[in-house]
Amino acid sequence: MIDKFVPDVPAALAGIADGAVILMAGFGNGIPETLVKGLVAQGARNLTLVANSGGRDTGPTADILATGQVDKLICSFVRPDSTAGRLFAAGKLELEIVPQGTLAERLRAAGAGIQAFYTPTGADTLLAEGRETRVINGRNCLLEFPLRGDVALIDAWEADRWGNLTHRASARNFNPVMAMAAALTVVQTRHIVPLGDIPPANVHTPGVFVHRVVHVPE
Amino acid sequence: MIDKFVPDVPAALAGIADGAVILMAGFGNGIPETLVKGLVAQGARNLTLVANSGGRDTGPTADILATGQVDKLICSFVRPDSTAGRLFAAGKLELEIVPQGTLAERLRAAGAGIQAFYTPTGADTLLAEGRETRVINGRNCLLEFPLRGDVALIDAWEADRWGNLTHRASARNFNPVMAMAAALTVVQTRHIVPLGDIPPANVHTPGVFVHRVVHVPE
Amino acid sequence: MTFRPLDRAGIAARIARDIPEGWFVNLGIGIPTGVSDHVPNDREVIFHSENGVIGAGPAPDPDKIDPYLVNAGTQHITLRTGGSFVHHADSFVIARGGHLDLCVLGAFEVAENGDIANWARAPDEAVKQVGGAMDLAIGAKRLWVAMEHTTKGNGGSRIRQVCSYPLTAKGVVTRVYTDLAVLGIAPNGFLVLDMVDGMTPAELQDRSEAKLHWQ
Amino acid sequence: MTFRPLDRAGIAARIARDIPEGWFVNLGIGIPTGVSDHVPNDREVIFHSENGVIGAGPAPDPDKIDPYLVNAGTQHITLRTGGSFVHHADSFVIARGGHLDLCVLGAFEVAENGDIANWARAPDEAVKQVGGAMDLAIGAKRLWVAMEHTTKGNGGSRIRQVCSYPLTAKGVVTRVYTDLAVLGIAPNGFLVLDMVDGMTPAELQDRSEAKLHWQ
Repeated sequence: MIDKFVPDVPAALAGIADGAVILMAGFGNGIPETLVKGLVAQGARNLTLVANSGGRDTGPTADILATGQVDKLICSFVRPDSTAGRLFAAGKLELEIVPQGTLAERLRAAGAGIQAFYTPTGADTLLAEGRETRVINGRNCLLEFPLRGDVALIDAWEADRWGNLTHRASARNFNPVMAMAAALTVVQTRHIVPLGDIPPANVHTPGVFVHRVVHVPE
Repeated sequence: MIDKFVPDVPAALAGIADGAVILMAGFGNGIPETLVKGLVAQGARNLTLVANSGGRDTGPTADILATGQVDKLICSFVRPDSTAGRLFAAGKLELEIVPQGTLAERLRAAGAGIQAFYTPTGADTLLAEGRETRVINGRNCLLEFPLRGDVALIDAWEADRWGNLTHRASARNFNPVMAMAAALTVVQTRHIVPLGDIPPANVHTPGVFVHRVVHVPE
Repeated sequence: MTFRPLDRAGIAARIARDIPEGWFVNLGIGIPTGVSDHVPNDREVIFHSENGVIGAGPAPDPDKIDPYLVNAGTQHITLRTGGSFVHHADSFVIARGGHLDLCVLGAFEVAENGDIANWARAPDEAVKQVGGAMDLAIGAKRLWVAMEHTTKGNGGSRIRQVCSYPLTAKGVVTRVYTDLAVLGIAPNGFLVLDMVDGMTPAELQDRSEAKLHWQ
Repeated sequence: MTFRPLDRAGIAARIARDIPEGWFVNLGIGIPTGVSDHVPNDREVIFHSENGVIGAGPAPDPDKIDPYLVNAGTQHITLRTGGSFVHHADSFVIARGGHLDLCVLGAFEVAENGDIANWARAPDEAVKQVGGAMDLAIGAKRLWVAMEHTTKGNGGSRIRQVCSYPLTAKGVVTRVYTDLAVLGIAPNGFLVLDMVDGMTPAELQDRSEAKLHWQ
């Protein structure tokens, strides 16, 4: 019997190695907060963190950045006045800023086996300096490569034992996209449901992209 | 009030011009059969038809090919013993064969504003002859370009007046992907539902991709 | 008679006037966020938010907040009847694939060729606050900019021959709404479409670094 | 003792034996389609179909056919509890993105470097029947081939030093199941993993154009 549930957060995060690339979903909500706390406790170091933003002074992103576990942050924006902004200013954090749509698309490309793609986003800007570009149908485009994670930390509303997930309202955001882009996809879910409970046409993240699920009730 | 419903099939297909690129969804089911019949009646010529396959001797694809309206067929396979196969053999139909996953991805790229992408599919095969390739991370890849339609013909199970759609079971197939890839997306739906009836988290094709909807009860 | 500049809400209201029913619209942070407040409820305009919200509605009553529903500014919102949710990659299919009838962004500067600069005031701060602006700027059918005509400090014009700040995207702006005027982008540069009451062509040109054109 | 070749169902059953619980598997048309019939119900293997079906189940009773539910061969199927539907692009995210533990395809020929030819017997017919084979061949974690060891006509071997038919993909096959043997692909070529009862190494080599290796 396939059963992707694990008993607790340490089991969910077991084996995450130093140097891993961690995809952390969420955008205002849908953040896997308990898993991020678990990663702080787990203690892996020299991590690369991929997230939509660098966060603020408190909250999951700030918390894990403050431990010094993260060497590099890949995200679409960093507030200068935030833990991430100050660590960068102090030379303690490497930053790679990626436009938000390109970030989502690079994650999807990793999940989809696309080896590279051309997008007009960011062409003719400072982000294009020193990068490969190409004019296609009269539009200047940047060549972008997939962004693959070793581990994705995912938030869900419901999960079944095959790892099928739903996400609630705008808490969906990066969750389905990051789930498909990592070698190990770990989910925290508010609710556990029996197999078959989620209507087959309304699974938001199919279990094929999910490896471990831990129940984190509200 | 936004209202994408049109009274009948001629109204749904009004304005389709000679030479148009027509995306026809479906794979065994989920084929917009009534719209295809309507396109035969409408009579636009010199069309390029994009579909998963060349069909058989009967059915929507064979029917429209048999009229001579279609100059070129872009699809993932053609049975030699079919209307499409015989028209090709007789020099009356141009063929472009695209691997099925690349076909889906090229359609999505058109919908997503991706200007080109690299995929290993088809590299090192006859389909790569004379084409641009590139080795990325040790894998030989083909450069593929978006496949945009002037018109997409779409099948749905339910539709509301904003054009939000659901598709039933495996009848989903190419429908959401082609809906996003055309300048004019025309839908035939089995059921009309009030706005708000489809749960917001379970819309399969958002109305933003849909322009006209015609009710075709079973 | 002296002219009366619009305040920020006034700019937002002026933009709202020009958005017809049925448009699918993304509003950036700053002045643009206020645009939806000025679209009457019976004119159906569908607002998109980058985090996957289609049909974003106004802020909820404080006792009706859904913690799972925010907009791209992470403010609590409601969902209109008929709205739906998609994931982030699909949300940017909408933004980048030409499916938005309109995106309204704030900006530091707009140039007469349609260049927009809205994410950094200097190259050395440039690598930090991009967000979704570059995606929206290249992807929408129409890009309107909402900003004050001149800077607060020295009164320098934001209506430029060439942008002095790092670009967000090149040649994409189709219209500019300021506190003083509405400008289109024509092949030969800025085209004045409207001015606030009491404004004269000479006074508007005086506050614009780029040459203005009249029809 | 003479050897007894497997029939097509026998090849399918032999493959099924090697698929562990929990694998996510795509089955091509031909011999592979039969593999699922030989996976016992209590061993949970999830079958994927290119047209967006995750968790494809066996054919329904004739009176319980759902016309909206077919597999990639457009045959009526059922959906297992826990199964789900995705659209075609997402379905090929699964196929091309490395999410299939296994794909089983039929083939005309396999070469000792893992090349597979399964879509055309000659270049001039080559541009017609690709379907999803090229996507599946490059995308799955493991690609197993199910085919007869030799051709029906002249008994020529399908186990080749170099494929003589147009390739589907280069260097991707990890295992070959024939009516006579199970072969792995090792750095130096075909490695015999199993043979049918009564088969001898010499007889198997005799039916193989490529050199076989034994551990």
